Amino acid sequence: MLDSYAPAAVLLIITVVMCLLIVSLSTLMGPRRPTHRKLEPYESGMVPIGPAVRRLPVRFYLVAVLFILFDIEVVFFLPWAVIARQLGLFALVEMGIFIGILLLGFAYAWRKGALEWE
Amino acid sequence: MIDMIAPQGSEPAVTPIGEGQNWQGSLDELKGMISPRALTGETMLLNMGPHHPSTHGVLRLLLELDGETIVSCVPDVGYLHTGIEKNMEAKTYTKALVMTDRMDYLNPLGNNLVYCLALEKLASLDVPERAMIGRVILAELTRINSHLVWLGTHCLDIGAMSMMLYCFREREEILDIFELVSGQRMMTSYFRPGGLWRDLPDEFIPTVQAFLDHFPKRVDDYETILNKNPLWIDRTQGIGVITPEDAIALGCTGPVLRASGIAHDVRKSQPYSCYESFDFSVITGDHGDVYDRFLVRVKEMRESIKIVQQGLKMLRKGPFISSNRKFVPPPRAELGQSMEAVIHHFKLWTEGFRIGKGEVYFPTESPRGELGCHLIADGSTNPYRVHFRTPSFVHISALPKLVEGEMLADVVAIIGSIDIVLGDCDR
Amino acid sequence: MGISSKLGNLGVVTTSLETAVNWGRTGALWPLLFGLACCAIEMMAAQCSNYDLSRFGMELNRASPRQADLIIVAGRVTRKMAPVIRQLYDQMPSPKWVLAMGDCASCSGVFNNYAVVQGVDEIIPVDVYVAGCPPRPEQLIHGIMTLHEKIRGERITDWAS
Amino acid sequence: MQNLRSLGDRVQEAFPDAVLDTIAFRDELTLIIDPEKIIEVARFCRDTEGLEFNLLSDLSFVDYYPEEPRFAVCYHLYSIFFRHRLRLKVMLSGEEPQVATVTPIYPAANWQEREAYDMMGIEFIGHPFLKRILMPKDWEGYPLRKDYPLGYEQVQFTFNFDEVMRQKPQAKREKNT
Repeated sequence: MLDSYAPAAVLLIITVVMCLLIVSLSTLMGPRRPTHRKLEPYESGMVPIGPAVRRLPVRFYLVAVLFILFDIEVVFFLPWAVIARQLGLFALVEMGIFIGILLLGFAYAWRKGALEWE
Repeated sequence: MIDMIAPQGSEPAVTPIGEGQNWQGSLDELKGMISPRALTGETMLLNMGPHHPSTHGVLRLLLELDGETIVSCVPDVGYLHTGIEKNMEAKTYTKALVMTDRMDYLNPLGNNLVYCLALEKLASLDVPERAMIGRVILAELTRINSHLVWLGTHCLDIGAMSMMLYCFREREEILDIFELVSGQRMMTSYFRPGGLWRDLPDEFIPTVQAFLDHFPKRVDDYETILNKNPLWIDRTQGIGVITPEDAIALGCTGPVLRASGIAHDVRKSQPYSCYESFDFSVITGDHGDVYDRFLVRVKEMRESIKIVQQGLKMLRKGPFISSNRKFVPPPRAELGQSMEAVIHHFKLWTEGFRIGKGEVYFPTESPRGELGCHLIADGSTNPYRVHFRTPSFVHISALPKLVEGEMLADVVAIIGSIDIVLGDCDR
Repeated sequence: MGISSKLGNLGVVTTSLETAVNWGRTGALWPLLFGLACCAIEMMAAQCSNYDLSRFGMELNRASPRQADLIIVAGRVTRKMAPVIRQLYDQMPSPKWVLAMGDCASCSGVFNNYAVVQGVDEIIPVDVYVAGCPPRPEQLIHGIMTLHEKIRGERITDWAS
Repeated sequence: MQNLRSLGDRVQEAFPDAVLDTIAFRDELTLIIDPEKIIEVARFCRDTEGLEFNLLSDLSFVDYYPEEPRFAVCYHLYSIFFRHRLRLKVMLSGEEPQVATVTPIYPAANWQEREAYDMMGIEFIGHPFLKRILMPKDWEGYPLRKDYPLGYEQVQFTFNFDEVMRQKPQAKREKNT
């Protein structure tokens, strides 16, 4: 049974080897010429103002969390969508409930104004 | 020699704002312009600097950001200041014309036009009919050319990538017309004091007519793509609003002022170079936001097509340059026959012509706004002082009022909508 | 450090490696999105549909110097802009080339005054100069072709010292 | 030209001592104004009924080097409603050219006055942010003055390569830093 996974395994190995090869060769072989100006953060050609690490407003965190939430939701669709036809009506209803709950969450966030920037 | 100005690894010779470790200390010179919250680090100071994909050239905005909204904005220009006005003082009148091409490089014929008109007004030099109409046709074609580059880059900044390719495809046809007429695509220097450098070739009318036949359909395509496009409307409507009073107080002119509802167009209010014999309407918007400025400029392209169409009909055979030998070199053929022609030819090409004492300010309508030339002559062969009133310089000075309170992503749309060219701004 | 110091000169191996690496580099030279003045408009025209720089793998104008290999200085370089260009050049990763587009970048062309640096080679080392004010898109493409030939001729000791 | 002259006379009556001279040349009217009174005249031109010069279209500055009132600042005013144009000219002395700023009346003048300061060293008293705008921050001298050299550089050939290299501004700056 396992041999049906052989091509996937070969592909996995090749990609891992290729990536390691590329990254390691360039770090080992490549010449290092660090200069103060090259290591400076790029700010449209000017000398950067202020420290690179700054206090960010909390709204960015809110947007990020909402994105992760609905992104994971989409991840659950993928395996279901692959075999949705064989699973028949039962799986469809179940996934419908799953989406409904998350839509409720989305409506709540919208009503609460989490999506507005101010 | 290469590392003369800043050898590898050392600081740049000229220290820009914000240099050194205690960056709070180095900002004391911006005292009045940024809010004190920036010094305590509460709001973030960001350089939307000279090298930025969407500043349409080398404009630097020092933005003070509270999250995504902009608290204050300090534009810093001068990164393309090439001292054109000082250089023109060192050249004769005809040679100085070449410098005007490089000022507003999206509207080279417009710059030539304003310099030549100021000079002709100062020296009260007559311009024949054919030259005036030829100038109007080519000035309107430059307006379409400049609006196409504006539309292409404005849409590219907001995300409509394909518009750039459409607009530059049409622009190539206009550049072919300029090349047909003057031999150069952009820096034509085709208008000379007294008229045109050479006569309009015979193929001029059919080529421009061919362009005029299929261009209106292209403008319809642009309008169908953008006018009712919900994405475009969300990104441009209600953003960067400027009231008519603020627009006048800040000196905005051209499409920026007309989009706020004031019908001020120098071609209509103070007609020059026989614009009064053309009939076209002045387009105005009513909200003064980015969307209205877009509509005003696209409709202006249609008006320019109408003007060029009428110009083609009015074009007659005739002299293309004034016959006043004091200012205009005689044609080559005449040199064989008359002695005076040789004298004029020799004097004009070696020393150039002289204009008596006088001071003139001549406004014209460039695609960006009112482009004026303040020319002062003191009787010598070089212009004593040339000062250009350029619309981009004034519109960037009005930028802080447009941008404060908007989101960071909208700054890109607003810069695109006021259609600035940094060569025009810094001269 | 570097290949040649480790492997030494293996004759056919290093030369074929050179041609392979050089060929790879000319395949997709990503220019830095860096337009100063009038030549930038001609550079845009060269990248759009009529003259299409994308045929040479150059359609992606990278805005940040970290991901660019080639900096096309398109326009006049002023005294105020000189340190910025030096900073951008220093912040580009090592295999980098400079193409001075137009008379203003090559020798400041028409502007010989206080405000303009007389040629960008006073600030950064230039590989190819393209004449013209502004150069036609075909001239720019010809300049890029000469840059490709220059890259193909580079030896391994030039960049992997 | 006639109604322009009548405008000039109206300003003359309102400020008899401020308007020093009127020049009509090529259907343009220039009023030479006394530097101390420029704010009142500008406010008068903008707010009175028949004039309404609401757009300051251009503020240009001139250096008449050998003559004594060396600097001149010209305010080109334009009335959008009445469609006429006027130039107010202020002559300033050579040693310390100073004039009051018109930014409170015409905010458009803010940057153009900064450019006048940057290019010719004309001080504008009361300007909110009078700093250099076009030249680098640490530039010495005012480029558009008549006695400022053009900065013309000879063409470098092989025979004069070194001495032209020595005169380059960067070389001078490297020497004294």
